[in-house]
Amino acid sequence: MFEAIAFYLFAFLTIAMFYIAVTTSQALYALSSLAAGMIFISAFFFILGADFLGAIQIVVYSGAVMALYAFGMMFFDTTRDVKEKQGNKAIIIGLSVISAALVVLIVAAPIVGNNIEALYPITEGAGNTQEVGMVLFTKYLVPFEVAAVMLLVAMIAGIVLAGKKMDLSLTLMNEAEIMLMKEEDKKVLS
Amino acid sequence: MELFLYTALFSPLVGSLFAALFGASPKTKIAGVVPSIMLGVSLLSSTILLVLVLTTGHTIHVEMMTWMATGNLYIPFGFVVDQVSVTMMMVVTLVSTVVHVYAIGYMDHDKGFNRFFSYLSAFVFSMMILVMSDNFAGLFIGWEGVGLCSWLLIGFWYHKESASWAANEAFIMNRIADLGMLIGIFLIYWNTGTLQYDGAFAAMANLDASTLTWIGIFLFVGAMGKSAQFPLHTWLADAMEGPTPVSALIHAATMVTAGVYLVVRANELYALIPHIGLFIASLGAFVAIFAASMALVNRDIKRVIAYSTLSQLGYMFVAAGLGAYWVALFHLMAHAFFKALLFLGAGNVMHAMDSELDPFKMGGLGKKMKGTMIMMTLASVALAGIYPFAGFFSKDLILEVGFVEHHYIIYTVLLFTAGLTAFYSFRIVALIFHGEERYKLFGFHPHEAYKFMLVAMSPLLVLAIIAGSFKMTYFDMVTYVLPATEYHVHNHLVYWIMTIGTQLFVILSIFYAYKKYTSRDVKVPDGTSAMENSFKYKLLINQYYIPYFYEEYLVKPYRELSEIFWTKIDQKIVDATVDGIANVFYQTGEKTRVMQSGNLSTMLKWMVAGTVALLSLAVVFGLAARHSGEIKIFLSGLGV
Amino acid sequence: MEIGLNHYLVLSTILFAIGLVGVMRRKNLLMLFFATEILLNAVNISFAAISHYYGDLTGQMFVFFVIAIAASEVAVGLGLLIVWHKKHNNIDLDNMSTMRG
Amino acid sequence: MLDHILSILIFFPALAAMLGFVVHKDSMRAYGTAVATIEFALSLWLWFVFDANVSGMQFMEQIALVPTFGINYIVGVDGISLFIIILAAFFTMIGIASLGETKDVKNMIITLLFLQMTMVGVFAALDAMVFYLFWELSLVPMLYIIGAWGGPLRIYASVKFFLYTFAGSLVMLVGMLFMAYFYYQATGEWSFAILDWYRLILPESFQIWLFVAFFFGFAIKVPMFPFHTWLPYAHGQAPTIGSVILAAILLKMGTYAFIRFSLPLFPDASVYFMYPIAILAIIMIIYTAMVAYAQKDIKQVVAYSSVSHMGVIILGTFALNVEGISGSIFLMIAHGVVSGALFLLVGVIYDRRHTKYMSEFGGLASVMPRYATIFGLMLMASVGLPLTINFVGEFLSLLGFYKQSHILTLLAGTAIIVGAIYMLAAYKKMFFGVVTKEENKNLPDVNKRELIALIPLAIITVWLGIYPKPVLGPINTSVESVVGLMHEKAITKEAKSRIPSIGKDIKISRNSVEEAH
Amino acid sequence: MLSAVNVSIESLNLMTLVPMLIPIVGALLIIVIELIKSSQDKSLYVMLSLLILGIDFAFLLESAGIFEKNGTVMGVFDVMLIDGLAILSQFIIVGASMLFIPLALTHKRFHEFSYPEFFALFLFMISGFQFMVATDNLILVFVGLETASLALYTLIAMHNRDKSFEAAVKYFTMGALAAGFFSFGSMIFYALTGSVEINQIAEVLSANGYADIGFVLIGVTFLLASFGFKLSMVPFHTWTPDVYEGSSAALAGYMSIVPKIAAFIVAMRFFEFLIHSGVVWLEVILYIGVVVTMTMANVWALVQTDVKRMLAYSSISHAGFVMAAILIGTTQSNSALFLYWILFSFTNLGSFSMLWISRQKNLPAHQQSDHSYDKFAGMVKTSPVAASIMALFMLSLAGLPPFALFWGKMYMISSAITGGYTVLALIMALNSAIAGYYYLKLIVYMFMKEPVVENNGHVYVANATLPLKTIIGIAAIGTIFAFVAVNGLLELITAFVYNSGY
Repeated sequence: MFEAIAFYLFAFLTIAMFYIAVTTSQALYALSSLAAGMIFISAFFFILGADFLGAIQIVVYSGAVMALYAFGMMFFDTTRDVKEKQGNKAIIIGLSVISAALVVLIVAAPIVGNNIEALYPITEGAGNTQEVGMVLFTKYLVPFEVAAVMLLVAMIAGIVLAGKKMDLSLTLMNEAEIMLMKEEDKKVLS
Repeated sequence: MELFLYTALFSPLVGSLFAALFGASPKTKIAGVVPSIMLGVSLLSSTILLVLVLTTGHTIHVEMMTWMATGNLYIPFGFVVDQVSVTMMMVVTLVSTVVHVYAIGYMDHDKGFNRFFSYLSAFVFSMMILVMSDNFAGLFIGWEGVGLCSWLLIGFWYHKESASWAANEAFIMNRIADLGMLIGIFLIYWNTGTLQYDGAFAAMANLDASTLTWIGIFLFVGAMGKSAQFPLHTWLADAMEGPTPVSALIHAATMVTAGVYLVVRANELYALIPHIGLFIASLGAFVAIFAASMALVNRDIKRVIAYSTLSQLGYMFVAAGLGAYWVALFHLMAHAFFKALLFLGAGNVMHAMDSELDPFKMGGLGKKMKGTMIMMTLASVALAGIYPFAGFFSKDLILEVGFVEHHYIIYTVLLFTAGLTAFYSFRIVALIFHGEERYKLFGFHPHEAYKFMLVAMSPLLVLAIIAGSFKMTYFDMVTYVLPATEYHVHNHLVYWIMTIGTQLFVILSIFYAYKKYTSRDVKVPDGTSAMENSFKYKLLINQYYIPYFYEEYLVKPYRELSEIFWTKIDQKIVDATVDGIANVFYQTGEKTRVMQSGNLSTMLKWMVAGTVALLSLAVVFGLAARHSGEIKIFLSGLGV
Repeated sequence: MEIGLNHYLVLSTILFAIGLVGVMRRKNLLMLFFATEILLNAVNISFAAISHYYGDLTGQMFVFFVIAIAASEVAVGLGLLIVWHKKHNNIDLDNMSTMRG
Repeated sequence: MLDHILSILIFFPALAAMLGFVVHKDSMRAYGTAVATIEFALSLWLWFVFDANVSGMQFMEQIALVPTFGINYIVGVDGISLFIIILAAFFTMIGIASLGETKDVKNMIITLLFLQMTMVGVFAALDAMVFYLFWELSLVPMLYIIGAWGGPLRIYASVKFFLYTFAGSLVMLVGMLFMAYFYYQATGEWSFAILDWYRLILPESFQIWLFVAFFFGFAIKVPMFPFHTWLPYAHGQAPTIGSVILAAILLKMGTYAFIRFSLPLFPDASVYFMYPIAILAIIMIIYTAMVAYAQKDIKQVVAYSSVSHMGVIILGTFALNVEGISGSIFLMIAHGVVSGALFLLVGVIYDRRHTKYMSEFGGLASVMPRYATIFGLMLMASVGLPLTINFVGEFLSLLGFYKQSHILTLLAGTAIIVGAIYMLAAYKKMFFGVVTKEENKNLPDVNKRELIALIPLAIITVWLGIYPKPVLGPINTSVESVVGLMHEKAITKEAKSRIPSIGKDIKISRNSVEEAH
Repeated sequence: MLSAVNVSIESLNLMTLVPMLIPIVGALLIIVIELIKSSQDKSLYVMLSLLILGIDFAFLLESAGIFEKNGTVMGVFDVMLIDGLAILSQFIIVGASMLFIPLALTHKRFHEFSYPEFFALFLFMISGFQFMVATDNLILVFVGLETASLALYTLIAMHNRDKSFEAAVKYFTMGALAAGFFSFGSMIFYALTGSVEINQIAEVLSANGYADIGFVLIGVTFLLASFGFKLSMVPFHTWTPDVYEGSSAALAGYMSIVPKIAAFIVAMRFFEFLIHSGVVWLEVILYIGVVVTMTMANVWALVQTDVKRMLAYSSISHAGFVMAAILIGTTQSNSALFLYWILFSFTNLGSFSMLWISRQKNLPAHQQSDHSYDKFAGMVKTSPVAASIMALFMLSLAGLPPFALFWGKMYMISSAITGGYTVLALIMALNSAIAGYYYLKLIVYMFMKEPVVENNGHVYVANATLPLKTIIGIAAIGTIFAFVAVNGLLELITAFVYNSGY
């Protein structure tokens, strides 16, 4: 019973939050409600016994990602009212309603595959984090490492893209200008 | 003997090529003399062959080389000199020699002198191939060859629009007939397996009647074109645009008789299908009177003679159609002589009158041109068939054939035509040589032709007079190969009544013509007289409106249809379809490229839309999955 | 009233649809990125739920990696936005249609 | 050397073209002429060593290309292809020799040499893929020639030419792949070798579909009505040399392919489609002849006349007997010579006046008598006068088809009438009458360079018209074996009766798709 | 309590990781070098990358040898899957990358090559793609995909001009949406089968006889949408032309080959079993998708005025063409896919490289884009060799024998015929004809038009350096003499594909 109440409560909250996040014209509202929605989602994780994920969700999303976005908002100065020209709303609403309806229609039907054997069963008695760690560092070792590479890539990408070096474009300058710049650069260095 | 055969055949070619060497250079006498000599050589060889055939009765058959050989088809260049072909050879070489010599004078002042002789000799060569070939394919070579030379010669004065038009008309009309001929040849090949005369005719005896009938019809269609039989006759009168020697040689003596020759050559075939023969005869009779009627009023000497030729060809076809092949051939020969003479005479007149052709503008020329007058008069007499001239023996014989074969209608028609023939011949003679000297009104200064031209014509004159006397010799000779049927009216009384009656009728016609056209009342018609406005006259002078009909209902529609085919169908439908298909793609691209608006939001919407579309399909299919059995059947029915 | 897997799936789908709405209607790129986060998060709920109901950890693994991916995307996405913003002083995607056709 | 003579014939021009990039452009004409002459000499040598009594392929060569998939470089020559190869070499030679003043003469000659490689390759190929390769490759040089040296609409014309043919041949490619698949099913091996395919007996329904697929490729190339509309544009816009080669050789690829592929591979389908195709051919003959009559541009007249004549060739091919097929092959050569010559002649006047409208001329016979004479000769050849080269072909083609249908042959025979109509009308417009235009009064007659090209053609026109045996003999030998093969392979009664049996013994090992299953 | 895990190192088959690790190590090496001594010339990095890729290629050869001997190898807890498909596609990925990387050595300076990070990211990207193809675990696929994609977005943006940012943002945003779709699709399959490994999914689904066909279809739909995005199937293709136009020509050429082959492999692994199990819907959808993609892309390419955009659409069309292989799903068709793609790599990289060497810094006067058709008008007059090579690539793309792509096309159409898809074969053939038009258009401009833009011909080789010319030469030789290699390739590919069970 508790589970049901919690589910419906958080379901309502997440839906509401995310709805606000995609409809409001205030960027700040959107960001806040997004962050709230993320936190509410972590609640589901806790309900579902995925404590580790719940923690990660809060830390990564509500912490890191939201911080990044907040920084971005400040940078872009989008705290003000954001004006968005809307084209044909009917298309948007139509498409999303249809897709939602269709998926819900099918998903609401019970899944038959209930007799599925768990490949990596949740072991009784062990904590969620432990279990996750176990699987993560055996079976999912390679993806984990690749994910590390991915984060590295993202980091390099972020640094490069946001870096000052991008301000001047060698692509657009002609050769003479580049040479000149190099000369000046050397002077500065020496 | 083969040597003579080849000499007879190829010396005109040598002459032609020789003249062709000078084709582009200014006039040189030699370009006329050498071909004439070569023709003389050819004539000589032909004569030797004639003598040989006459005396020994042997025929010569040679095969020079293979022409086409594929599958079962085998066509050689083979030549045969038998009684029939040697007759034709004689006629051809003789008349052409005369014409060549004559033309040296006639074409004296023409820029295209050299070219002319080249063409003329080439024509003779083609004609020789036509008559000497031993198979239908070879015949066809000659057949088309003479067509080509005729085209060249009719259009000889190509700067004249009418001449080139007439040349093309002649060629195309002949082509129509040639198609018939070609089909006939195909039929012969596929039914007999060969195109050699001897083989093919031997095999024909075993063929069923309908096949033979078709063969007969198609071959005759070919003959109709070349011999200008109705309805393919219009080209002949227009062909008079060519130089007069050409008319004499091609359009009187030789080429136009090729049709008759073909029928005679194929006598074994036509003997098997008498109903076609009767048709040929009937058509011949019709053409005889039809052409004669047009000759009555025409105001162009050459055209009158051309119609006369047409009419006489009709006679020949009557004879050939009725099975009297030797008679046809005999008339062909006789006709060649006097008709060529007539034409050459007309040529002299034209020469004298600066190419004026309207006899009403002449009159009284006899004083200036005695020689010509005599020759033309005699030729006309021969044409009219007065005893003892050649025409009497050959033409009256045809009347007899008609009578003996009990085709009285044909007989009557021919008899009447004989009268008309006499009338129009002497109408011309009278208008040209007698009566008032109307030419003075028009400022002409007529003069007689060169002597040598007259001399050159004289052999023809002689033959026109005496050819009839060879009748029996000739009969003996050709009946080696042709059915030897004597046509005699057995009842002497009837015979005499007929002969004398005919003679009288003809003479009366002559006198009437003479009387009517030597009178002082003859004026240059100016379109005002009652006669000129009568329907009959208009009908005749307009050639029964047949050329008009052809122009309006065949030529014009053809031209217009061509135009429609090109502009409407080819461009607007066929090509436009192709371009249209290409355009559909291009336009689709142009219309739908807005999908790529460059706006990210639109792109995302497209992506979602695509997913939603797939989802809808998935749901439809998912729902339908319950009926999957039926659906599979349906889809496999679609072939997916 | 037992909360079954289907409840979570429906919820997840609804959230996903909301994310789609956001993706389609947002013109401000930053806020568009919010919507893509919603998409991923919506799926995460399902994964966790399935994992829970099957008693299988794979779903949780997937969620883990999705979170990592989302975080990386944010970094790169923001980097791109910053460059764009530096040059154009806006992040409105309607201004971003020099290439078309 | 003899073992590789075909490969040498194919690749020598291409190699020479490569080397030609180095040659200075002033000497290019001489270089091109020399190369083409050598090539022509080689082709004559091929004729000399060719054994006319052998009906099969000679000088076969085989090199594995993609053996896994059954694609091999196989070339060979028989009586059917021999003369077209010679003709191709010949026309390239006189084409280059008589090339008028053009821009970028170097590019032109290099392109022509490449074109020659593809032409020879098409006719020598005995592997369907190699055939297809050269077939498609031949489009490129032609595209360039039309597109770069053509008239005002050249780009439209060249692209249309390329795409139209390309589309058709892709359908043909599908057909070939199908054929190979059937062969694979029957034997368990992939093969694109035509001689292997000959041994395959297909059920009639398969034959019909494959025939249709091949037909698209061939019919567009020929071009058959209603796929012919690219041709007038291509001809109308192409430079003289382009038109000459297009008309003389490239069009023949289609008709040649009919004989090489469609007939022996699908005898039953050939019989099945005989009448429809004959009707198309007749439409081609009459309709295009009438369209030709309506033209104002002399080159278009000749172009449409090509289509008309190709109709006769098609008709002869689908006579399905030795006479007809031999005739159609001969007519291919004949038409090549004559239409090539006609295009050269049109080029002569175009070089002088830069117009092709007949109304611009008139009375040329007196200004340019030699020109008029040669034109007249070619015109007469074109209308099929006996003792010219065309007549032999037309006569045999029509004769052959007469066996199949009387009435259709009668209709087709109108070719000799309608052909005469447009040709004579055109000749009259150009050459007869009086010279009215001032520009025409002093036109120079044909010069030596042009005569180099025209005289040999005139000689061939007459020579082969009088004595076709040297060419007709080898053709006949090979055609007999083709017809024999068809008769042997035919399944349906109808086909057996339509295709005559040849007395000679022809052995084919029967591989049928059904047997394999 | 959890029990300790005992794994022997041998059973992990760490060898399977080596080809992916090499680029990663290489990338790290580059970063380290940059740390130690910055502002090195780009040629150092280019050659370093080339060497690393060369080593990688050598190891791939090694794995190929192992595959020939032992067949498919699973490694590292069965996450890695080294089968013929993986090896072949890695060959393409690494090979194409080796052809790409020297293109950085342009005559003119472009922004991205001034970064050592460019090369590091490039190598990371390669390893990402390698992971993507060498596994059947959707998680690893996803992570590999994102690694590669994120690097790629950055590489595009690093070209540093407006269009490239725009391109990167568009690509990125749509990529994010596609990632959402991917995870949603995976979720559905996970819900259905409790697994994210394709083998397992296939087993479970066939075990219960596709009882939940509705769910399967939903899952397929979302996965199709995400692969459709990667493979630029219509209507998920909209990014392609813009991104190609925005990025440098060299990278565009690269993008038309490498990311797609990776996506193809995953699609092949995933859809093949579905099609074989008779999911008719998928067959129908793929059929429609293939036909629409081929045709519409061709149709849009017809109307382009910029050569690069035209090539973009053309590569969409080619991708649609190749997608047919997955629809047909026979060994022959799958082999055809590889054959086609290898030959396509040469040709397409060649043609984009030709654009690359003619790249100018500033737009020519009166022109809207870098490579408008007008720019190439009359090219044969000023630089005939370049024009001929470009024409060669165009003809090859159009499928003219004997040039490279013809063999691929031919084999592909043949596989359609063999697989019973006759109508599809015809549509493919006719699409090649439509495509002929726009390839021809460029040839027409180059060879038959008079120059519109004033230039002295230098513009066509503005960027040319020896390395670039070498690459183009290799591509040209590969294109011309493909027929020599086709047999060997075909044997190899067929053996690999067949032994991998496809």
